[in-house]
Formats: sequence, C-alpha cells, structure tokens
Amino acid sequence: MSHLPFPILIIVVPLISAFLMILLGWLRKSLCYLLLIFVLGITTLSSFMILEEVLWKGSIHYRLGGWLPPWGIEYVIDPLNGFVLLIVSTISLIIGITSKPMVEREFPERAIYFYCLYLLQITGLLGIVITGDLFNLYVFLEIASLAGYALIAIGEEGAPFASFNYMIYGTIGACFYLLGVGYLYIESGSLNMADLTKLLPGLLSSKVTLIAFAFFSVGIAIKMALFPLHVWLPDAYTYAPSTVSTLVAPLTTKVGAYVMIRVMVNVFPPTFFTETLPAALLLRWMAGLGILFGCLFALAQKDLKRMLGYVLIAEIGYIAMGIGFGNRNGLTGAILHIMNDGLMMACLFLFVGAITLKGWPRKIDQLQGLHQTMPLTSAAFVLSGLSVIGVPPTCGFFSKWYLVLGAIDAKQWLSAAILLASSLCNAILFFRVIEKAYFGKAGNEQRIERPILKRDEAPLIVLIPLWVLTLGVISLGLFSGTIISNIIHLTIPASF
Amino acid sequence: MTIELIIGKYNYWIYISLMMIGFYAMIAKKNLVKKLIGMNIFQTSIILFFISIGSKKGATIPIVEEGVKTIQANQYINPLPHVLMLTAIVVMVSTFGVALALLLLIYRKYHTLEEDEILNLRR
Amino acid sequence: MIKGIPPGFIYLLGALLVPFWKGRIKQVYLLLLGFLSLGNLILLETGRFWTIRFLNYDLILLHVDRLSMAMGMIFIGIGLLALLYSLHVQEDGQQVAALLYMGSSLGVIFSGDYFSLFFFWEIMAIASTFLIWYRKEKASLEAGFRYLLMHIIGGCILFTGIILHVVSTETVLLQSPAGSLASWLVLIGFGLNAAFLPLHTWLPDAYPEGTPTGSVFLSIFTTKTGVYALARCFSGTEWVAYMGGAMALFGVIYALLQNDIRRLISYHIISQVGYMVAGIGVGTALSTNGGIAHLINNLLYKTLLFMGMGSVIQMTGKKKLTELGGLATKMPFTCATCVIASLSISGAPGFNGFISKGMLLSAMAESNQPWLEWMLRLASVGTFLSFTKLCFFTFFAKNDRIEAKEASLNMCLAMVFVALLCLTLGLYPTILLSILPYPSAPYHAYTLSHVLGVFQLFLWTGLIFILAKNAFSPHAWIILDFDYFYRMAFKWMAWFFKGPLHGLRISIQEGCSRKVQGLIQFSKNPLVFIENPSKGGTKDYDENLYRKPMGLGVLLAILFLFFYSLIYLISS
Amino acid sequence: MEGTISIKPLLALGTSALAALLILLTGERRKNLREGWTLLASVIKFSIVASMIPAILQGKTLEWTLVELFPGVSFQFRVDSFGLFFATLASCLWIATSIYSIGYMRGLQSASQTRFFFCFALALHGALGIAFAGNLLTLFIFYEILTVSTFPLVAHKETEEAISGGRKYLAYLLTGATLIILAMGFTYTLSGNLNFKAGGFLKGHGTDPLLILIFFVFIIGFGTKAALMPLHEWLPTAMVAPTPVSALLHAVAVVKAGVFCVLRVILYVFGPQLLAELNLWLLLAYMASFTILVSGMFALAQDHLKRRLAFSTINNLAIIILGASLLSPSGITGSIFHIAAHGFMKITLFFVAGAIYVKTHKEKVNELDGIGKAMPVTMASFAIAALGISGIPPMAGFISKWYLCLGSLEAKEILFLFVLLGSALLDIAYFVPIIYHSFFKKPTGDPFPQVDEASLWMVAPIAICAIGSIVLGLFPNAIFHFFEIATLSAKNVLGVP
Repeated sequence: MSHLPFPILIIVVPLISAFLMILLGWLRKSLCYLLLIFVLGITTLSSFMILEEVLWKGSIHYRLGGWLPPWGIEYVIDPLNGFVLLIVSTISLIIGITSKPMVEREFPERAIYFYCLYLLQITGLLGIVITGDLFNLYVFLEIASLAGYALIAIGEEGAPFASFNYMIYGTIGACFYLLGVGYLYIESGSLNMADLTKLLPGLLSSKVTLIAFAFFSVGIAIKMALFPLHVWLPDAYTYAPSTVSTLVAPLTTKVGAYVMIRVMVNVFPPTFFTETLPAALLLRWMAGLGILFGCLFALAQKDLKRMLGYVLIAEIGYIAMGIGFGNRNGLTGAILHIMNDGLMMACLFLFVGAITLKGWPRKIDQLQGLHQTMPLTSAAFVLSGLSVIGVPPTCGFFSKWYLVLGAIDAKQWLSAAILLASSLCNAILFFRVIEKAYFGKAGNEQRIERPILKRDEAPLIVLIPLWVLTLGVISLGLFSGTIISNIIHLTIPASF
Repeated sequence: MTIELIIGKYNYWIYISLMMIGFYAMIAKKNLVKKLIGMNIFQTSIILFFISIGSKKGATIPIVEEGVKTIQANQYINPLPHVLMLTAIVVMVSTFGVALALLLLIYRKYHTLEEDEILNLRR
Repeated sequence: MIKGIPPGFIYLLGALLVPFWKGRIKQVYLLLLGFLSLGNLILLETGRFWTIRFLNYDLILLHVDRLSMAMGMIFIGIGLLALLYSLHVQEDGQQVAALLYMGSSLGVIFSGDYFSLFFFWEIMAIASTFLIWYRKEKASLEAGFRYLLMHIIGGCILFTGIILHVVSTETVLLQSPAGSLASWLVLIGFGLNAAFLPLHTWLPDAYPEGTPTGSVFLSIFTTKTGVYALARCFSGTEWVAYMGGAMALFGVIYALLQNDIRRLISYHIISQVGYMVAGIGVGTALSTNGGIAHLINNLLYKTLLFMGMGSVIQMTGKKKLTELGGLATKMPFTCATCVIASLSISGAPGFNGFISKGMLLSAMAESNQPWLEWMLRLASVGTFLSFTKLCFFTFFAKNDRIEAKEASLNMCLAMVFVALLCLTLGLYPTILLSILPYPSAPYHAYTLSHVLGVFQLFLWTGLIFILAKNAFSPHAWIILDFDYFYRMAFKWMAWFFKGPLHGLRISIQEGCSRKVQGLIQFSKNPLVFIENPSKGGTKDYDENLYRKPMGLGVLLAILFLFFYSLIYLISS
Repeated sequence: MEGTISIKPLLALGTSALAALLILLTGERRKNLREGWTLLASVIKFSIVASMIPAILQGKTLEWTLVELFPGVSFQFRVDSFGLFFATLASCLWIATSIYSIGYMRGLQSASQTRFFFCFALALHGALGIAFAGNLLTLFIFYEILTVSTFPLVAHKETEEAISGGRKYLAYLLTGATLIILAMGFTYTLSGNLNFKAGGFLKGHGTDPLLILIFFVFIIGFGTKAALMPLHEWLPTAMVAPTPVSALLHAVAVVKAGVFCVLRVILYVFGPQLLAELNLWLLLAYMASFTILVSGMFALAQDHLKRRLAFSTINNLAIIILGASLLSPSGITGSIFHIAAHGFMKITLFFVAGAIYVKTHKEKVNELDGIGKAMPVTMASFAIAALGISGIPPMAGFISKWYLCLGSLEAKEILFLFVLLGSALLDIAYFVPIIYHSFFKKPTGDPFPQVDEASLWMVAPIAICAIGSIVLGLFPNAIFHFFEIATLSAKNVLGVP
C-alpha cells in the first residue's frame, strides 16, 4: 500500500472534474478553462511525482479499495507506466493550454462540453497507462475512445461520419481485446497483469492462450492504427477540430502502442512473442508495410493535416517495428519513439491548429508567404519536421537510431532499409511544405492573394506551448542517453 | 467432430453465431443504423460469452445469504464475469448512445443514413 | 662582407613593384633592376648558400659553381640588354611577365636542388606564355596555349622523374637522377625545354607568335635552361649527343624551308641548341666547354637576330620573306647588326660563333665522334645558307613597295651593343674562355686549320646559293612538322570531351530526371494501378474519390483475426 | 593520448550559433547591425579557433563533453590536429566570405538577406561542429545541420531552377545521410564505440565482408557530400545559388566537410592498417581516380563558368580522397594540406565569378572575352587561383601536388601519379583559355562599356584570398601552421613518432 495518494489522484481528479466542469460551466463559463488547466496541472504533477518515486523506490502497487489482487483492481506502476504517464499528462497539459483560442474560434458555444470530454479523454488515457488489470484497461480504453468519438464529431463537415466510422472500428478493436481478456481468464482465472505474468508461462501450450493472443494482436492493432487496420485514422484526424486532433493524434495511438508493449512483452513472456509464435515477424511485416504505405500516401495528400495523419500511421509503424525486432535496442527505440513521436506529432498538429487559427488554409499549395506572417510558428514546424525526418540532434533521430540498431541486431536488413527509406520519404514530405512556406514564389499554382503580408503571429498562448514542445523536440534528443539509461532500460524485460 | 463438441459447448456456438451475425450486419448492410445494430449484436455476443464462462452446473447466483458462515465455491457461479459484464454493459450502452447521437448528426448533414449515398454525396 | 642574394629574387621581387611605376621612372626602375643583378653577380662566391628549410626539405636557393656562374653571367648580361630593348613597352603585364620569366630562369640556374629547380621551372613556363599572349592576336593566343600545354606536359614528365628520384634517394639535391625510369623521365622533361626532337614543336610554333620584344626574351631563356639542366645532370650521355646532332640538322633543314622570318630563326634555335646538346652529350671537358660557349655566343647573336627581326616586324608590320626586301637603306643599323649576327651564327672567323663552333668540332674530333662531327658540319652549311637567304631577302632583295623607318633609340642601342659583344667575343676569345666551366681544357681558336676549314665551307655554300638561288627563294608554303599530329590529337580529345562524353552525361542525367518525374507522378496518386473510380483516368489522389465503405475495414479486421489465429495455431 | 579539457571548442561553436540567432532577431530593418553580427562573429570565432593552434602543435587534444548520448558515445567535442586544420580553414575563410557576401548581396540587392546570413552562420556552425566532433555521432549531428542549413542557401533565388537545384541537393545529401546512419549503426553494433581514434578503432571487429560493406556504405554516404562520382550531380546543379554560397559550398564548408568526413572514416574509423589488410584503399583510390579524370573531362565541356568551377571542385575533392586513400605519410599530408590549398584557391575563383556576375550579369565562359581589361585585379586573382589549382608554383596547389605524387609513389602505385598529373593537365586545359580570353582576346566591339572593378567589399576578399594562396604556397607554415598540422595529423594517423 503506497502512502502517497498520487496514483489514485491522477485518475480520480480528472474524472470528477469532468463532471464538475459541466456544473461549473452553468455557473461561470469562463472558469472552465482554468479548471482544465488546474486539473491537468495536478495530473502532470502527480505523474511526475509518481515517476520519481518509481525510479527511486521501485514499482508502486496501489490497491483500489484495499482488495488484494487478483480479486481487487490493482494499479501497478513500474518505470514504463510512469514514463508513459508523464508523457501523456505533460502533452495533454501543454495541449490543454493551447485549447482556449482554438475552442473560441471553432466552437465557442460547446466549450464546456469540450472541456468535459477533454478531461474524460485524459482520464481514459491515464487510466489505460496506470492500471495493472486487464479488464480495467478495457474500461479505460473505452472511456478514452468514447470521449474521442464525441470530440472528433465536433469537427467540420465530414467529422460525424468519420467519427462513426472510427467508432465501429474502435468498438471492434476494443471487443477483440475484451475477448482476448476473456480467453485468458478462462485459461488462468486471473485478470491481474502481475498475476498473469506469473501464471502464463505454464499455460502457453494451450490453444486458448494462442487464441487470446490473436485477439489481443488484432484488437490492439486496430486501436493503435497499425496498417492495414488503420483505416479509421486519416478521416477521423483530418476532420476533427484542430485542438482535438492536436490532443488525440499524439496520444491515443501512442497509448495503444503502450498497451501493445505491455501485453505482448510484459504480460506474455517475451519469448512467446518472439520465438514461440511468429508474432514478432508478423508485426514487423505489418509495421514495415505500414511505414511504406503511410509515407507513400502522405506524399499523395494535399491537405496538410491529412498528410500528418498518414505520417502518423508510418510513425506507428516505427514503434511496432521496434517492438517486432524483439531485442533490447528495438524495444528501446520503440519506447523512446512513444515519447518522441508524441512530442513531434503534438508539435505538428499544433502548428496546423495555429495556422488554422489565423485563417490560413490547410492546403499545402496555398501556404506561400507563411513564413513572413508567422515566422516563429513556421520555424517550429520546420524543426519538428526535421525531427520526423530524423535529422539530429532532434529527438526523432535518436529513436530512429535505436530502431536501426535493433534492425541490425535482429539482422533484419529489409526492415532497416524500410526505416531509412521512410526517413527519405519524410524528407520529401516536409521539405515540400517548407518549400511552399518559405520559397513560395516558385509555384505556378494559384497564389492566394494576401494584400498585407504583415506579421500576424499566432497568439502567445499557442505560440509558447508550441515552442515549448519544439524545444523539447530539439533538446530531448540530446538527453535521450539519460532517459534511456535511467528509465527505459528499467522497463525492458531481462530476457531481451 | 463429436456430438459433445457441438452440444457440450453450445454456449460458445451461440456466441460465435451471434458474433457472426453482428459482423455480417456491419459488413454487408449499407444502412448505418443497421450497422449499429450489428455492432450491438456483436457486443452482446461477447457478454454472453463472458457470462457463460462463469456459469457452473447446479450453482446459484453469487449472493451470499445472511448468516452463512462457510462458503463453498462450487455452490456459486463465478461472480467476477458478471461484475465485468455489468461494467461492459455500461460501456456498450454509452457507446450505443454516442453512436446514435452521431447518426443524428450525420442525418442532419446528409439527410440519409445509407452509406453509399453518403459516399456519393461526398465525391 | 656583403654576400650575394639569389639573382633570380631581384627580378622576381622586382616584378611585383612594376605596376606601381609609370613612364620614365618605370624605365629607370627596370634598368636599375638589371644593373642591380649585375652587381649582385659580382658578389657571388662559389658554394652553396641560402639553404632554407621548406616543408621537409633543405632547399638550396643559391648554388654557385663555374657552370651556373657562366650561365648566370650571360643570362643577366643579355637580360639587361633585352630589358633595354623592351623599354618602350607600355603594358605593365608584359614587363612583369618578362621579369618573372627572367627571374625564374635565373632561379633554375642557381638552384641546387630538384624542388626549387622544378618550382622555378614551372613559373618560367607560365611567365613565358604570357609573353606570347600579349601579342593578342588570335593565332598567338592559340599558339601560346599550345606552348603552355606542351610545357606543362613536359613539366609533368619532369615532375614524375623528380618524384621518382626523390622517393628512391630521399633527398632533393640536384644530381644525376637515380634509377633508369627516373633518369629517362627527367631527361625527357629537360629535353622538352631544350627542344628535343620530336618535342620541339612548341618552339617554331610559339616563338614567331610572341610580341616583338617578348620573342627576344623567349629566345634567350627557355631552351638555354634546358641545355643548362642537361649539362648539370646528363653530361656525357651518348644518346643525348646524337640527339643534338639530329636537332642541328633537322633545325637547319626546316629553317631553309621557312618563309616567316621569325619562324626561320626559331628553327635555327633548334639547330643551334642541337650543337650545344651535342657538345654536352659528348661530355668531355672541351665539348662541354664548347657547348656552354656556344650557348653564350648563341644567346648573343640569336638575341640580336630576334631584336633585328623584331624591329623589322615592328617597323614594317610584315613578317614574311616574300613581302620584305630592300630594307638595307631604310634601316641601316638593323641591317648591319643583322649581318653581324648572321656571320656570327654561321661561324665566320672574327665573330663569336667561330670560336664555339670550332671548339665543338675539335671536341668531336678529339673524342672520336666522326658521325657527330659531320652532322654538325653539314648543319653549318645549312646555317650559312639560310642566313644568307634571310639577309638577302630581308635587306637586299628588291622591293619598292615597302616603307620603313629605323627602329627606336633603345632598340638600336641594344642591338648595337649586342653586336659589339659578338665581335668582342669573336676577336678576343680569351674573355669567353675564362668563364667556361672547365678552365683546364685549353683551346686555341685561331689556328690555321680552323680558319681555312671555315672559309672552305663558306665558299662552297656561297657557290650553291648563287647557283640555286631560285630554289632557295622563299615560298609561301606550309611545311608539315610533328606539330600536326599533336594538334590533331588535342583536337580529337577536345572533340571527345565536348561531344560524346558531354552528351553521355547529359543523356544519363535526363534519363534519371525522367525516372524521377515518373516517380513524382506516381507519388501524386499511388493508386494509379488500381482502377480509378471516377473513370477520369489518372488524376491526383483525392480521398473522397477513393473512400471505401466501412464494411470493408470490418471485413479486414475479421480476416486478420482469422489469419492470425490460423498462423498461431499452426506454428505453435 | 589524453585530452585536455577545454571549453574553447564549445565557445567557438557557440559564437556562430549566437550569431545566427542575433542575425535572425535583428532582421531586415537594421541591415548594418545584422551584417555587423556576421563580421563580428566570424572574427571572434576565428580568433578562438586560432588560439587553439599552439596547444595542438604541442600534441595535445582539447576535449569538451556535453552529455552522454548512449553508452560509450557522448555528445563530445574533441579537437585534434586534423579537426583543427579544417576548423581553421573554415573559420578563416568565413571572414572573407562574410565580407564578400555583404558586397555581393548589396550589389545585387537580393531579397531575404536575413535568411541568407542566418543560414550562412548556421552552415558555418555545422562545418565547425564537424571539425570538432569527437565521435561519429556528434559529427553526424553537425553534418545534418550543415546539410539542412545549406538548402535555403541553394534555393535562395527562389526561381524554379533554384528550387529544383535545392531539391536535388537535398535528395542526394539526405540519401547519403540515411546511409550513414546505417553504417554508424553497424559500426556501433560491432565495436560498441564511435569515438574517433587516430589510426582507427574498427580493427579486430567483425568479419571482413561485413567491414567491406560498412566501408562502402560509409563512403557512399559521405561521398555524396564529397561529390564522389557518380554521386556528384547535385553539385553542378547547386550552382544556381548565389555566389558566396557557391564559394562556401564548394571551397569551404559543405563539400570540404564531406571530404573531411570521408577522411575521418578512412583514417580515424577504419584506419590505415585495416584498410591495407582489406585492400580497400586500392578500390577507393580507383574510385577517386575515376572521378578525378572524368570530372576533369566534364569540366572541359561546360560553358557556364560556375559549373566549370563545380566540376573542377569535384575533381579536387576526389584528389583529396585519393591522397588519403593512398595511406602513405606524404599522401595523407598532401591530401590534408590540399583541403586548405584548394579552399583558398577555389574560393577565389568563385568570388571572381560572383564579382563578374554582379558587375556584368554574365555567367558564360565565352562571354568573358576581354573582361580582364575592365576588371584587372579580379581577373589577375582568377589567373593566380586557376593556375594554383593546376599545381603551378608558387601557389599552394603545387605543394599539395608534390606531396600527393610523393604519396602515390610511397604507396608503390605510380598509376595514381599519372592520374594526378593528368588532372593537372586537364585543369590547365579548362582554366587557361578563360585566362587568356579574358585578358587578351580582342572582342568585337566593347562588350563592357562601363564596367570597372566591383566594390571594395568584393575585390578585397578576392585579392586577399588570391594572395593567401600564394602565401600558403611560399610559406606553408606561416600564421596558421597548416603544413605542420597536416604533417602532425598524418603522423598521428600512421602512428609514426
């Protein structure tokens, strides 16, 4: 029993505040934003404290209601949870700060509900990460997803349809996951992850376990939008309101990736995943194809946000590929990329949000002159774009580096080639945009006439978080050594 | 293929058939409401699956009467799946609710709920 | 005690200041430089000085012995006269080039190691090229380029030899190169400057195209440094001696066929250098002395000839024998000096050519080289013949259409001075003999047999000229030299680089960019290979056109589930 | 060899980074201040770099470690003799280029000058970082900074041609960069180490075929920047950039950085011993020789002055690589020295091309007949530099030629000596016609009616660089001790005392 209440605070505070938000909204609408920031601040603080404690004292076991596992729900926080928790809460805080002007511009009348859903979404995501119980994870998964469906549906013309589409797939994914849990329960009689870790090695030969694993593989793949089960993603993220896609894009899929690592590598014995079954092989293939597909289709897009959606699919491919290598370096790369990609995507989607805020179109062709009116914003885009390409010293390079090392360790030359080719593809993608934004005169496409190309920067409340993220993108790469040796290495199973 | 496999595990067969019906609806039906119903059937099948794995022959519901001192596990069916499914039902209901709201939005926008018509409209 | 500095430095550093002076001051400055180096020459002592550490080598910038001293004296002396001759030149660049040229050739003469020798060798080549280009005619530009190319090629060959030598001996000291390949390469390198056959083509090609004053400088230094270098490193190589003989004959024969006056003299340079090379190749003390003596004498009368012909060209604007004539009265000084020079070169007694030619012939006889001796004698016949022709057709043949004035004062002064030198050395050969490298090889010029031999030769030659005057009269024909093949080779190479090779590069590039264009088109719509739903052909990708019903995705999910389960079940 | 801890490398790098920032902040409004920053930074940076020379000459190395990136590899600067050589060259020529580019950009009244100066400072930052990097990863970080910061410079004119040139540049270089990641990954997997060590650290790791593979991946990777054929095509295309950029690109920072990296790989990662054992040096030398000759031939066919210079650059870069691949003391010395020699001479040539463009807007070789009269100092500098590149004394090119040829004989491969001399001949063949046409050819009419020398901002750097290439030839150890440092590096690499 932990003496610190943080593990429960981090779930309960946003959950309760979500409902308080509506009450507060009836009283004073203007306070909602402050409440949001306050709550997100608390969660960030808590996750920070949790991570610190985990790193100093080892895993935290927090039992809800005092029930002993395997009957009660237990929150187990090891360095992996702690790390992802911190990523999720920090990014959500930063995005939360920026939400105000975007909400006011796009849907001011629905602000209260937005904030409420926002908190629910965060509750779900944090819950997924923090829980040590498989079923509880399902519940949080659905909380996050439901909030996500609703949030996405706020968006522009195609949003409800995209959201419905997302919901069908999401539900199937979640249900598959639930079935997997059910099969595991049949076999082992336990839902607790720590318990299962102990029980499962004896049960691996059973067909039921195999089927459970298959359900997990597909279910989680749908949730994390792994190719070819990604079909929901581009539409949903394109049509979502900018602040929503800024929140959902970096986090939801990353949390999905976390679940994949947790289930496949932690709950099941790692050798089961890499050696007994060709699961790692399949994952690598899916990831490799996904990377190529994502890059290729991103190239074909004309809409900046949609392009980023496809880039995201490729990025998910990276993480999956890292897991699929089934070795220390690969997994390090995958976990590091969860953080890095979270930052990069937040930064990029926030950029899109910022330019939409100032009335710029999202069409890549129409960005001429952007750097004159919004120099700082576009500079942030350039830097995070470079990170996606994998230009050092930005953080994107380091995850790519570990992934390549993993590929070399696993002797997966094709995968290595795909990783490298995709960074070239990314270069084309981002320099295409940069070129338009900075060297706009060349295009013979119709240039939108902007009579005054005066500086018209995004508001500070967006700009500062954007640059905080950008600085993170630039500088975290240099500290990746510290992060890896102090945190990520603790999360990797000993057998790797 | 023994008769036991069919009869003895009928609960699984039912769950699988329900699930397939749900899938069929989701895949083949053009109408979004029908798709949604398919999804609901699919979810219900999962509930059935969970409930059935918790059941035992001759056991009763897991409510301990007052005053009973010793609990014999084989007299009660496993309570945990029930508990889980209570939660799951809540989740599913809310999903359904959200979905209906979405359909409402879609209908307002396109004045139809037929998927192919919507796709055509957006071309 | 004031020690001398390396003589080349005076000119090399002096050249840098030329652009800062104007008009009369510049002329004084130039002459001052000449006298300064003359004075410096007196201060030089025998030995090795100015050893400096450069890179990993100890370079000797001032290596003085009798050979280099003799060369230095004549170079500086004649250089001063050449400067005097070219005082009227206005262009700074030309003066700078001339000074650099002189300085670097002096650098070659006085350097005691291969590194600095080569260093100055290359500067010499470049600087001299500018003297050709300054004429600014299209022909001279191209000829200069060919000249430069030849010299750079020669430089490269020499360089290879030197490097081979340096690597095998680990020293850069100037000595006979070690190793047969190295010595062949160095020999060829030196030989190109000394106009060995068939590497001589640069000489008659470029010298006639130089500026009038520039040609004077050109005729002085380049070939003579070659001869010097041969004397330093290849004295006594029989092969070289025969090359010399061949050059002497070849030059004369081609000279006889020329129409352009400066080209005629140019071929004579080859011939005269042949004498020297032969002397050096034989390698006895007397023959080497003879070679160097001939070098000195040749410098005097050949410079005089170039000066004279330069004046003629400058004054008349014509340079073909067929167009000239009758200048004897109009340019008396020029005429007189030219006749003196012609007599000198032909080796008439009383003129300096007589002394050195005699030395060479006696040396040949002494060392039992009858073939060489006869080759040189035959060349002498040709020399006399061609100079009779030159003087006759330039100055004495009838030509009424020509108009000319006497050359300017500085030119005449220089010419007269050189002519006097020719005579002095011819009449008082001891002056000449005292500075030669081997003081131990005595020679008496005016013996009866020598004088008689020469007169005999002159008589016969004169007879031939008078009898066959028409045959020798100038014709405007083109004479094929080895030149032709070199030019063709260069032309073909240039054509190949600019035509097929360039075309290949362009076509590869275009092929690549077409491929890239195709890729770009593909990337705009990766689904081109799949049927386009809106039957409009391949358009850019549009998500609305390609959006599939959501049932497809659901199906995909189930298929994947099935697929995964199957694989897991099979593989476990 | 123990490194002395010193903050100087960091300071030197910080200077240019700070300058870039200040330039960006100052912006278009206060031009003088902005350009003042450039000049100030270049001078400060140069003095910091120069102040490290004495310590290096004493055989020390200066180190500064920032942060450990992963086990065994830190973000670390280590200044050794080779690195300092390049850094001195780059920072020294940056001063010249800054002065020149002020003249150039003002002369052309070019747009987006802030971007230009910003990227310029950043590119120099990258170049210096490459020079000071203590391991492959740090090197790669700055390599990429250099690549990316040069893209806006190439595309500066914002015309269709400029942008496509920029694209080509990026396409080539980023492809190369990804290969480098792969090669680094292999290296790290094999040896668990990426720190440069004079004489290499890969010996004794991995199998021969794998090492050969790594080597070629490295060479192809870095070879794109060093414009090794057939990876050179970006370079002539990148000539659309403004001339100071071309000068920087082709004389100092970018391509030299590529060559520097190749040399680092040859000498400090693989090491002479390993390369000799695997016989890889010969292969590399053949590759370089091919490039040398073919690029020389290509250069002959170019009408565009800057393009001709570009091919000449390709040629010279390959010469540097050839020299290093010979693995002999003189070869390595010559090759390192040639980095500086070529730097000074080629930057002069580009400056001249730029000065001509600013004054006359002419870029073709055959349009320059008679320009020597109008711009005598400029064209004289051109002549000096061009002849120097051909290896004519007293210019610096001669010294490098001498040592390179010595090197080829020390390696017992006289073939490469012929290659080097052949390239010198080709140099003469394509440079000299420009010289005599510009000075002596009588053009029809007066093609340059009112042309005189460009502004002092431009002529001064031109003349200084031209004189510099002569001074470097006559006194190769003067001021910067270039030759001594080159010899020192060669000794370190070969392990000769």
